[in-house]
Amino acid sequence: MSWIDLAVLALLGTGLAFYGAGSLGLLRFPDTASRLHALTKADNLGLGLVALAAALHWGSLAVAAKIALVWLFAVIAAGITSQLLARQARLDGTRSHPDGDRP
Amino acid sequence: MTAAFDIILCLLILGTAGIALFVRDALAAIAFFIAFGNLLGLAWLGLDAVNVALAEIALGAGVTGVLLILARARLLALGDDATCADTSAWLRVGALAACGGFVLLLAAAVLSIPPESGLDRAITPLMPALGIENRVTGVLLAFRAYDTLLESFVLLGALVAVWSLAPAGVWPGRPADLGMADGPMRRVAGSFARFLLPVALVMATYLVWAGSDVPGGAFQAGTVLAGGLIVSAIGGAIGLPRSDLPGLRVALVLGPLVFLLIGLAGTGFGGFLVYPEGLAKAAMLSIEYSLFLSIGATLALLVTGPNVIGLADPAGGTERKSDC
Amino acid sequence: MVTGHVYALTGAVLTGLGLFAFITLRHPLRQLLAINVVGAGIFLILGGLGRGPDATDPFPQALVITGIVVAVALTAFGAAMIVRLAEARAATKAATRPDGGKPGP
Amino acid sequence: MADWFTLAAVFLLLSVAVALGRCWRGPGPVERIMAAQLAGTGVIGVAVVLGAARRDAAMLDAALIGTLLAAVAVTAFARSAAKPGDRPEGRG
Amino acid sequence: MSPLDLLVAVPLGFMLATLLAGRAARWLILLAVPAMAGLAFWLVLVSPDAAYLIGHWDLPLGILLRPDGVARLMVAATALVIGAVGLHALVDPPEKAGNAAQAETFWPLIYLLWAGANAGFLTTDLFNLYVTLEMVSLAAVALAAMGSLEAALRYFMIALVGSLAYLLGVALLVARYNTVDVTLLSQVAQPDLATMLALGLMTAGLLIKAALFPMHGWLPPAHAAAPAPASALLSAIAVKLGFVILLRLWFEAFPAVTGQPALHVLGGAGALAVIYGSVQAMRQQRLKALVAYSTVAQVGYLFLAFPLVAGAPDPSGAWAGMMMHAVAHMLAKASMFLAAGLMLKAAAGHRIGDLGGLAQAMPMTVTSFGLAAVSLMGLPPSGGFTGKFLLLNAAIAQGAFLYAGVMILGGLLAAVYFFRALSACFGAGPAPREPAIRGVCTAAPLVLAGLAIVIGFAGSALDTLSAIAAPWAAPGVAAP
Repeated sequence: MSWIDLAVLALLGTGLAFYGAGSLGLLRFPDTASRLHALTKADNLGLGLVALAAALHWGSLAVAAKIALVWLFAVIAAGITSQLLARQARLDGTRSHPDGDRP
Repeated sequence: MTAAFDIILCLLILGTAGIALFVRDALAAIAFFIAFGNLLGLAWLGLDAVNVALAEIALGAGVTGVLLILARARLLALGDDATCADTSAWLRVGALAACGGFVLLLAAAVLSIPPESGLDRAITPLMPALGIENRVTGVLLAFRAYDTLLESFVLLGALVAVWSLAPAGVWPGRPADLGMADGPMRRVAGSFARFLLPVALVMATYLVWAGSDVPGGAFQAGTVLAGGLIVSAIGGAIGLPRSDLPGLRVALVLGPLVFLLIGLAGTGFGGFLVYPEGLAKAAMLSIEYSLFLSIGATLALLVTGPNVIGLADPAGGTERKSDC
Repeated sequence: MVTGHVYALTGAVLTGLGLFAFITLRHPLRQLLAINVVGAGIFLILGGLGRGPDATDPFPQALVITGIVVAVALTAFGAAMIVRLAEARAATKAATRPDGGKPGP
Repeated sequence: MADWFTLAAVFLLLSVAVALGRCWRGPGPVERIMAAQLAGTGVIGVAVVLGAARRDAAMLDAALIGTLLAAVAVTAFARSAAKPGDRPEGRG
Repeated sequence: MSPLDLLVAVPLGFMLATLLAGRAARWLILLAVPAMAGLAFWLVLVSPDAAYLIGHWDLPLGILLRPDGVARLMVAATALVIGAVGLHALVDPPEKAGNAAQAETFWPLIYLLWAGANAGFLTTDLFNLYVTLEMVSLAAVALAAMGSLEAALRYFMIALVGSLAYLLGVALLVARYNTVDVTLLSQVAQPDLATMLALGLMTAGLLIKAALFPMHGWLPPAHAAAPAPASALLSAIAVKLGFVILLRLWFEAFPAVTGQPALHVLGGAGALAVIYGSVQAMRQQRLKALVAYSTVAQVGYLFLAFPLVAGAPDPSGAWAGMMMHAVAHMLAKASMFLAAGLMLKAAAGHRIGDLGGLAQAMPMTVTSFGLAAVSLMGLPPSGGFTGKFLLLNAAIAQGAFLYAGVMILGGLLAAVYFFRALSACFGAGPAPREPAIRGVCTAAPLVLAGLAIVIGFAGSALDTLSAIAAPWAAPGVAAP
């Protein structure tokens, strides 16, 4: 097992840990805002580390660029969606009845 | 290890499908349906069928999901929350028995057939003549181009069928506005759209180009384009066109028309849908590039639905022109 | 058990699950969802049984792609019909109300 | 090495399952959408890892398309979650 | 150049042209009718070895198009029906008053239906048939939705289930035999579990599409509520595609798998359909519902013929009778729906009792209705008579007196319910509204009904035509 392989394993493990933490956070945290927090962590860091591991393992620049693109897209999409969802959560919060009612 | 992956994935697929079907809240059902579609995409990756995985993730999960979300929102605005009324216990017991028996029979039939890639042997020797590497594209655009031709007309026909549902007095109007109702959210979605639309266009072009040799193709690419267009409509970056706009009609018709004309031109080389020697790849690429534009436009309009007088905002929904 | 059979059996169960949901669910949007699940199950059977030792047969793959496109087209039309029907019903209900139906400005 | 990546894929699938648990429990639409989004990211992770395990770069295209359309779906969700009472405040 | 692909490509081209032409789209039918009539005529005359593989890709990969007797008859009848309905709709707009969307989309939809039906009749590829089935269903549901959205949604859901059952069968066959071509399957089919399940699923799905009792529930509301030209197309064509695919499956691909008991299940369901549809038709108060239930009964005859064809020592008579009946029903039922639409426009209401006085006000239209009824009842001389006569002959020759009795009973019941409608037209009633109807509108049903009668005289020609490359004649002759 070479140094690169070890690095790949380390990155993979850390990435998976972030994923797991994000999922557990989403499951366990008490309120919407902190759950959103958990979500963005997992999105950006977990996927980033896993993607880095995959790129290292592949060892090809073209593929690494593509993997970087996947990560970039995911980060941008996560940023947008968390903005939208935060706004939505605030709108919901200002109403007296959070869900399921209609004017 | 691979077997563990396969089995866990299949269990997850079954679980998400069950929840998507039987959860009470319609929004949760759709969310689970999308997750189900994405997991199915993984199943296709697990089967090394990347072409199908792309189609499933893009069309089965993506476009169908957005479609259902918007349909549910419209129903909700009308006071229909799409939860299911309980049916009688007898019906459920009877259906359970019938479906259970059916599954057992089907499973027995499935197990009696050994999995094999039998037609691969027939396809591989024919590929060099086409000048492309992707065998699925070969099947779609050469060996069974006729199916694909008819299929592109099914897609167009579905849009015509959706148009035919427009109530009296709104033709040729616009579909209901997709724009975000809330101002700040609209701005966020708008800036996202201005980023996504060009990206989607580049990516779709890449998918068509790559589709000759590696997984990709017109349908997957068209879906990516449709995704970009839908986000743009939600963010207000583009307005929805009038249904009788000549440019729109040309965009919708272009792909099927080019496909049909190339097919008919084949008559000069020996028969319908015969590609001239050496030009097979060029013919297929022309079909795919025109098809992907039409598919993108068609899918985007299919998602937006028929022209409508919104009950919530009479008249405004159909005629308001969205601005940038 | 071969990989192909695992996925094909999953497809068979999905088909039955979707069928059961189609029979027992009454809302048309839910039925549309059930039909999509049945379709996905059928595609999975096609793909699973086309799985060779090291590759999946491109022929069923192409059939599945065609099938997915047709399914999306029909789902879109079905969803449009469901929404239009609900709107038409709401409009008739509103028209029978004394105030003429249209919500105020 | 490929086995490690497959193992990672299995782990990611399990974390997707956990996220879906939140999606099931709700309670509000925002939670459900968030959980669906996380499940989507998990699926993308699986696609990347699976691509690495099988050395198939085309699987990355699946991941790319997945991110793109997941974003479209979440945008549509956010639009539809807005109640009919919310009128536009300042347009254009 | 071959009529086999042009018969599909030309209507598709017209569909695109209507989408580009906007409001002028309706006039394109004036070009389409002669073009398609010419192509259909060409197909009828083309030599049987004109069958060819699209793109020259060999089976099992490619798709075989084949001009057998069934395809020739059905394509020609389709051209007649859609041509007449199209010209009718050109003069008498099919849409609900003031609905411009329906007025515009009607045209691309009928071209889609036309292309789908032709493609389905000509191909021998079961997956290709799935795509054509969906083309036809899509157009049919959209046309039905122009009348009643509710009935159309029901039709749509049940048709989707039918399609999926068919597709599941195709999936099992692909996996089992690595081919979906009927001509190849006929050589390799084994009566094992997968094949039987596939055949059962496909048959069930297609019976839904063909509306055979007890899977007919969706048909009467959808067909009765649709605008008259749409009803004509639905009853004449959409239902027949399922029937044709079943012919391909039961008599060509899987004769080794289907046994006598299974054939009698189909035949029995057909017999029940004849009786149930007739009784229901007698009980209807609305004219179009009566005509729609008559379709349920007439579809029954098509399946009642299955055991008769399979059981006959020389199937040519029963086969010709079945095909003759199918063609006569297409022409007569299209004519009847068009005539009924005209009559209801002039009548005071939609009930049969409201038809009084119409015989004086619109004699030609009532004549068309009467002629179509003659063929549907099976009175001589008419296509319906020849078809039923041949089937009756086969039934008696085989000693299948139950089927023979059902056929005779069905004819009598049809006479009862059609005479009820006709006698209402001759009865006194409130003065009908001004029948502001132009010549083409009256002519279209009259021509179709006249043809339904006339083909009764062309019995032997149609007999020869229906026998071309028939599965029982010389197996494997169609493969190039």
